[in-house]
Amino acid sequence: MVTLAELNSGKIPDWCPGCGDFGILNALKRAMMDTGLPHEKFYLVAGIGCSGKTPQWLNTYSIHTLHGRALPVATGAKLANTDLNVIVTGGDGDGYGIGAGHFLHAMRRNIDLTYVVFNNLVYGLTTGQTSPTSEKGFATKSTPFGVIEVPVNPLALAIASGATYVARGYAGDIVHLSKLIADGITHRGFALIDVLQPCVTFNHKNTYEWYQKTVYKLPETYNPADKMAAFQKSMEWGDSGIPIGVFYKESRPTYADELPQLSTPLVKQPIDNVDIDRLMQKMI
Amino acid sequence: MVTLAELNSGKIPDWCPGCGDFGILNALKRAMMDTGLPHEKFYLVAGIGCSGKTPQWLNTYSIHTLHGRALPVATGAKLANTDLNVIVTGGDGDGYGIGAGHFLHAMRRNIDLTYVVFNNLVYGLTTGQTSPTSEKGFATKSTPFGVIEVPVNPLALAIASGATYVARGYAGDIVHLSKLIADGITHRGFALIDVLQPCVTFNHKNTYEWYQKTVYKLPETYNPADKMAAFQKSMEWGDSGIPIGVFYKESRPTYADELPQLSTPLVKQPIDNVDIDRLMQKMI
Amino acid sequence: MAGQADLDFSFKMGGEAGYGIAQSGMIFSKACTRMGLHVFVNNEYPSLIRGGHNTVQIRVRAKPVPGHTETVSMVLALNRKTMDDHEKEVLPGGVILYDADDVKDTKKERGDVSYCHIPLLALAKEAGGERIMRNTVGLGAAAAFCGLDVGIMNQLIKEGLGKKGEALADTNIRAAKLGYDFAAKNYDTKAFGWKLSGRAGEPPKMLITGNEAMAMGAIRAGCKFLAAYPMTPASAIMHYFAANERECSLVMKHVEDEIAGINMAIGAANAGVRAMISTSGGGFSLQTEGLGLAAMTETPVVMIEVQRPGPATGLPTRTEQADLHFVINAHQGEFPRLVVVPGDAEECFYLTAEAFNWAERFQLPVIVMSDKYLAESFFSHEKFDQSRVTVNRGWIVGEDWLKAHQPFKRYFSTENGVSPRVIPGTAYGIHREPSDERDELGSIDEDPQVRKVQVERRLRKFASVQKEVPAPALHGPAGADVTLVVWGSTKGPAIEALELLEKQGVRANVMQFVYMWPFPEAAEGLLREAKRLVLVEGNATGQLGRLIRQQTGIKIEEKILRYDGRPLSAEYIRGGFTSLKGGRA
Amino acid sequence: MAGQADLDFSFKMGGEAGYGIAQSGMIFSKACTRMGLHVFVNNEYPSLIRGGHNTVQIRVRAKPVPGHTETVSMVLALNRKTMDDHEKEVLPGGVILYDADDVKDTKKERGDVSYCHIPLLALAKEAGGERIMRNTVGLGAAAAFCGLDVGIMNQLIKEGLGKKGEALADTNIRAAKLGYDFAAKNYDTKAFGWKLSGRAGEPPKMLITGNEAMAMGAIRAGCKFLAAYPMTPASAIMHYFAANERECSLVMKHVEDEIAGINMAIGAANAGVRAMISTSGGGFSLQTEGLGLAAMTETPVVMIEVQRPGPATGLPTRTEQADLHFVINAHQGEFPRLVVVPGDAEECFYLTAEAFNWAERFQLPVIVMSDKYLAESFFSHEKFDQSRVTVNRGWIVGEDWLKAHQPFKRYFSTENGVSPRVIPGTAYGIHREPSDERDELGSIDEDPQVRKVQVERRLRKFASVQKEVPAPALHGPAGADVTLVVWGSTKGPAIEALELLEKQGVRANVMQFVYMWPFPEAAEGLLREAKRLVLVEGNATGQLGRLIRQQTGIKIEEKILRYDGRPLSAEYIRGGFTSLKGGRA
Ligand SMILES: Cc1ncc(C[n+]2csc(CCOP(=O)(O)OP(=O)(O)O)c2C)c(N)n1
Ligand SMILES: Cc1ncc(C[n+]2csc(CCOP(=O)(O)OP(=O)(O)O)c2C)c(N)n1
Ligand code: SF4
Ligand code: SF4
Ligand SMILES: [Mg+2]
Ligand SMILES: [Mg+2]
Repeated sequence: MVTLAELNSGKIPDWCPGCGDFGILNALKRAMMDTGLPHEKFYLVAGIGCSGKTPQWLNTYSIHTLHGRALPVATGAKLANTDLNVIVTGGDGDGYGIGAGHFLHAMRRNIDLTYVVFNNLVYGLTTGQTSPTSEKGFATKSTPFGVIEVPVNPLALAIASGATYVARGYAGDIVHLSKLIADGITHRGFALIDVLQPCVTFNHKNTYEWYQKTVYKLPETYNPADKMAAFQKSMEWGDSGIPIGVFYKESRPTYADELPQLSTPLVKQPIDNVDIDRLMQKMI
Repeated sequence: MVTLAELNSGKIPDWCPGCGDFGILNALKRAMMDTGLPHEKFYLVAGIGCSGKTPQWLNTYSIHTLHGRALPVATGAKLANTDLNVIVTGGDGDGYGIGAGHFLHAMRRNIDLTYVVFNNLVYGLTTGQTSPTSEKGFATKSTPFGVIEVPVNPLALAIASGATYVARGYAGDIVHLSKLIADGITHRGFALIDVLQPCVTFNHKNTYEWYQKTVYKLPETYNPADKMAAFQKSMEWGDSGIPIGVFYKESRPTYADELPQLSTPLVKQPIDNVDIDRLMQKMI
Repeated sequence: MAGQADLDFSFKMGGEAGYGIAQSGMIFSKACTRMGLHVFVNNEYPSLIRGGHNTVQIRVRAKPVPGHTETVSMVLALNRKTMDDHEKEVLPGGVILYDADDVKDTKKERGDVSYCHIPLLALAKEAGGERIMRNTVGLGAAAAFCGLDVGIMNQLIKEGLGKKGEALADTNIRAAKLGYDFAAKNYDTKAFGWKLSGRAGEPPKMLITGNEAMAMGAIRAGCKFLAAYPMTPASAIMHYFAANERECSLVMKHVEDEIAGINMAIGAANAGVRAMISTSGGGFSLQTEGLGLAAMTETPVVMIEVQRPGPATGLPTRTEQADLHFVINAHQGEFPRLVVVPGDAEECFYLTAEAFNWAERFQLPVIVMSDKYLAESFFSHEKFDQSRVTVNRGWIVGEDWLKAHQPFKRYFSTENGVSPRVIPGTAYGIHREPSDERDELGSIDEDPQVRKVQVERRLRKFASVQKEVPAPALHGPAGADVTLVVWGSTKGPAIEALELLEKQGVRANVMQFVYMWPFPEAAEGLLREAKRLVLVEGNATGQLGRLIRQQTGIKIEEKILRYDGRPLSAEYIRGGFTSLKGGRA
Repeated sequence: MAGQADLDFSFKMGGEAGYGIAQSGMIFSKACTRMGLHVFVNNEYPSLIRGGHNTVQIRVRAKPVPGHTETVSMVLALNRKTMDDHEKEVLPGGVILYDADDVKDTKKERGDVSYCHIPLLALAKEAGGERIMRNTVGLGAAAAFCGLDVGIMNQLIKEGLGKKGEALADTNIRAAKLGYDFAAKNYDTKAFGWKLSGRAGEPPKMLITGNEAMAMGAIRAGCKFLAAYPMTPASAIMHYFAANERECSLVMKHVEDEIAGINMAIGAANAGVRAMISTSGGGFSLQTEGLGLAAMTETPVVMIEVQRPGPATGLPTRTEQADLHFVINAHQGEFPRLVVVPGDAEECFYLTAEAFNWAERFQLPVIVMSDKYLAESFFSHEKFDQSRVTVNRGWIVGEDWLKAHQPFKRYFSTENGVSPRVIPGTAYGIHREPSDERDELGSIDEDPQVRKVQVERRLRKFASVQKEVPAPALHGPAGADVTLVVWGSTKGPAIEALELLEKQGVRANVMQFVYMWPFPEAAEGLLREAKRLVLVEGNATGQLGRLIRQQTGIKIEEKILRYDGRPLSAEYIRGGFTSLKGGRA
């Protein structure tokens, strides 16, 4: 049962003042505490971007990987030690752009990971280029005449790819978000929590004010077991309203569940003297 | 207006006798002829795999690229010369596995390409490992205890990603398939034609016999403009029936349409003496 | 005090990111170039968006400026860290401008330096601005000391803010004036030993970074397609292309990843346009596979690789020269490629432009290397000479030739290794280009003899390139006692170091490697003629030295290396030279 | 005829893919090893699934077999192409078995060779089989000539088809018998000059490929995680791991691409298990970036790179040794890595196992290189000695140590450069591992001094590895007149070439480079002692030669290179030697 004090790395986040990342960091800490899991069993994996710095501000085991490669690293770690609680943080560019392939494949595997995407609809750390979630027409350094392509829809992709927990939160609603993350951590299987995150420096379109007006919570009556409803909801975006909450949820064995050789975590299996005589005998 | 004789490269396909690829090759030739487009304006781009060899058997301009990279190469070629009719061929591993990221992004860009995926639910050329479309439980050299993950759903991904023409054909129905491909070529924007292709050597589950029983054509009454219906249909798979036909279609400007600088194809713009004096003046 | 001809003035501004230091630096620098002076501007900043410690250092001379110096004449400290860290760099007689209300309790240990309080915040507010306008006040104060032309400065403030920013420009101009007046009134600015004065009649100069010069060179050479993904310190190349997409009629595609980048560029080049990518080491790593596709299909692509300290994410915003062997050897197998490394903005322009000719004449990938120091530093330079850039597209055949040469043999084995190429869409030129080994027609062929023919043709092509590759450039006196062997951005600091060494009685010159691969054959002779070789590189292992030994057997025992993420400078080289054993093993 | 001790029998089977040649080859080869004989089996096949021209060549001796020969004693031609292409390879007195009903109108130009028609198809049908059983008939006929133990052969046919295949096995055994009887009856098989006879009391031998030996070595070393993507010629490693997932309690993940592969392996290794990847050059290209992540975080991963001819897709199923400089230099920046290249199946086993110790003791990526010829050829070998493989996990600290050393400094700067490591999940060991440069605690830090400390620590680590790296291996007589300098799979052919050269009066030996990087310091002395150096490599430019010159200044002028996608052989080397100028520059 980790405490806030224990989670603190003692380093002050170097994000821009007012950045939505602060809200996500707080929600994440809160969620980690709420799960009641032991401190040293958390293993954080981050991509590269403003968002990718998250583990630097937390006092947990962590690895800060390459741009777009957090999910494979996390997958390897989880399969090596199923006792770890593996949480992945990264940005929209990191996860839905350069990392899109891994994203799809991790979900259909139902690897037991919690993936928190800091979705600010822009590239922050490289000083403001378009991201795969940027809205059509968005003008940036790399698209001065406006983005041409339609944005990636991470929730629809997740539902189509077999993710078993698909949620969207908002950095401006920490209480709601921390619940989404905590549930994602407890969920057995791949949990996506896409988080709407204002970037106060480079995104002057999708701001706190804008989200405050557009974001609404999925109603109590919404049934997250209904895949088609989830698709439908995932298509909603824009001034007319953006739903947050759990879009889709199902229960399916995780990847590790289907590997009998993981009944003891790999990392705990002795390797000092692996006998291969039978293997050699077969070659004769 | 290209003829069959002109399309023949004079090389005999080295696919296994009975391979579904032959049917696709025939349908492709037929479609190319049906479009009535001039011979030398076709530019074929292929990935690596049995399927990737297709351009070798055709007498058109072509480039055989790297495993998983056909779409970016095709995108570059199309943007360089919008007068070319760019057709992309590749396998399920090539396109939905290693190439999955490019697949998503090419679709949301609505690049004007025709993408024919030879989907045999297995890796052919590397002698039979699981592919991203292999069914759960499928036993292969790389998954002797059966595939654990759920398969990629290329049609659902395409619909979720903004493809503007999403179809599925069957290698065993050349007439139907060639129509799908021809329409894909004529369609302005990204056209996906996923083709069910029996691999007689490595896939003994999804065979001609099996497809003959399961495949059915989308009814006349089906409305390919209805996105939710398309999602719904894309979920159908298995013994109870697999729909083929055009799942989804919409009209949206292509990527090139939104670039005024392409009113003359780049390749035709003179470069002998590009004057940069104004650029330099700005630096002073 | 030295006269105008000997002017050597360095001004460093320091503070947190997001406080307009870069913009003020630009205004100051451009004002200097418009005055007819030469400048060199380098900046140091960490990998974050706001906060942290950022500096811009502007060096001004009446003659060309090869690089920065480790000392400065004036510091504008917008925060305490600037004062603490850079106090020691100030030359005797120099000035430190700071706001005593902000920067408190500092040691002020230098007796030979003036610490001049300027109420930056108060004056900014007085002008009607906010905290963010402190730097403008500082700019005004600085002008009072060094004699920067205030009219030009004000003009630049206006230009920077445009029509819509007129009111804001006025406020800024007011703020600058308040700073100027305060300094002039409270300090003996006349006594300041460095004075800028306009040099009328001087040709106008551009203020341009290595990145911009490369992008411009590419555009001049007719490059119509750039596929890029943001990555410091290469991003400005994509930004420059993007900004000029319509004006110059070209396409800059921000791709999903660097793998898509190289493959799109190959597609575009294969379809017949001049195409390139720009990235840093991490992105180049991802493009390693694509490089081989370009080589195998013999598609001419240009790749710009801007180095930063590695491995992995490393120090994203700092500088290093440690990717040489990586770039020369990337990808499996053996095939021709050309690697060229400019040393300053001028070379960035001309060599990038020329890269497209190499690529098309020999139908191979050309890699132009740079590094953060070269890529993001500003150089002052007259407009480039467009007539020095010509376009040579190599052996592209058209319909008539094709009709006379049927069937078209795309990979025909010629003496110099270069085969005829055709633009897809051309009648009679239809052929296939596989990434597998293939025969002359482009049909996949595994026959050992076919393989041998194609391998040997590629080797001949490499030899043809090697024959043409220019020798290393020599700077400084011939027959010197010491030869500094350098590459890339170390050129400027090394050339300047010659003067410092001269003062110590050491007659030295510089051998700058520009074309790295194929290794220039003339290099061995030049190296053997040199009396004493000293390797100077921005890495920890001496990569150029390793390459030289590999190609010539010559081992350079004496090395001056820097690998702390910071650029080499003339002083660093002098210091390094002084601590060499001096013997030649 | 030579006696049993001098037995040197090579049997080549050729035909289209999909006609069971590989299986027949295995039966023949295993029958030999069970008879107590030594074999070496290599195969040539194109990149397609059915059809094409495939051969399996089995060489049998009473003593270990270092490689294949360019000549054979017997050919089984299942199609005309086999006859046409390989007729010339048959030794005088040799035999070509073929079905005259299938293989018509061939030239049969050799007067010193017996062309023996065997009605393969007719007999296969007579046995109750189909066209696909022709090779079994041929196997029987071959046995009649060379004396292969028919009982063992039949036993192997049964084992191969298992319980469910009993009926099929009977048909096959019948087919083989018909072939045997036909040959015995119609030809003077007794006169055939090569006779295999059992060597009772010989220890049982495995028939094992380089790929399998590597996989086995990894499993013995406790590797629990392989992340791989199919790629010829490395795929068999993943297949072997996959087949043994449950029996050996490990995870083989068929990943979405090689990028995921290296990153998953890093994740697994970082979490504390021994982990690896296996791929060929194209996949390694994609893993170039990940390699640097392993280096920066100091995560021990083992990477197996199996070479094939490049660039790009190249010749997917052929052999070459042309990735050396690529592997040594892949990724931006400078950091320690270890590159080791086994030369035969035995070395594949022990060196791969040892690779994990290097990786964990020095916390760095270790790359084990192979090539198609080594990876897919079968070697006969006694069971490996398990006691020669020990597990050394290096400096992993536990709770008690951690309690006494708070805060935990993951990147503490030690003398040998190796820092303490902890398995995530351990109490008191919490820390961060960024891919950015960082301080001892794992906090991102851009300070120049911090950078310098970490760079220098990594350099010291590299030096520590270099100190331990074994010298090149020497084979053959000391002080020989000629030294063949080789690496990897060329070991066997080169060692055998010594005998051929000896016969020509040339006293030669072999210097085999095994540890390539860090370059073994002892190598220079050995090279300088040699009287005449001749480089022998499977590439077009002499990559090892280039490395040697880079590290020692020694230029090896004389080279025997092969780059047609086919492996070097003793005869090829002899031939190459004969055409050398012979002088030493
Ligand atoms: C291979 C590679 N390419 C590019 C980069 C440069 N890079 C660093 S962060 C980043 C994008 C960040 O955007 P996002 O993932 O949305 O994160 P944010 O900063 O917005 O949180 C890029 C392109 C890199 N580190 N590695
Ligand atoms: C980077 C890279 N990795 C692996 C390979 C090896 N490879 C060639 S084809 C192929 C898979 C083929 O499967 P698929 O795309 O489904 O095509 P199919 O052969 O089934 O038509 C693989 C893995 C390669 N060529 N390049
Ligand atoms: S750039 Fe944007 S995302 Fe990055 S720290 Fe600043 S506000 Fe946050
Ligand atoms: S392996 Fe399968 S896909 Fe490939 S050619 Fe044979 S049948 Fe077709
Ligand atoms: Mg972002
Ligand atoms: Mg397939």
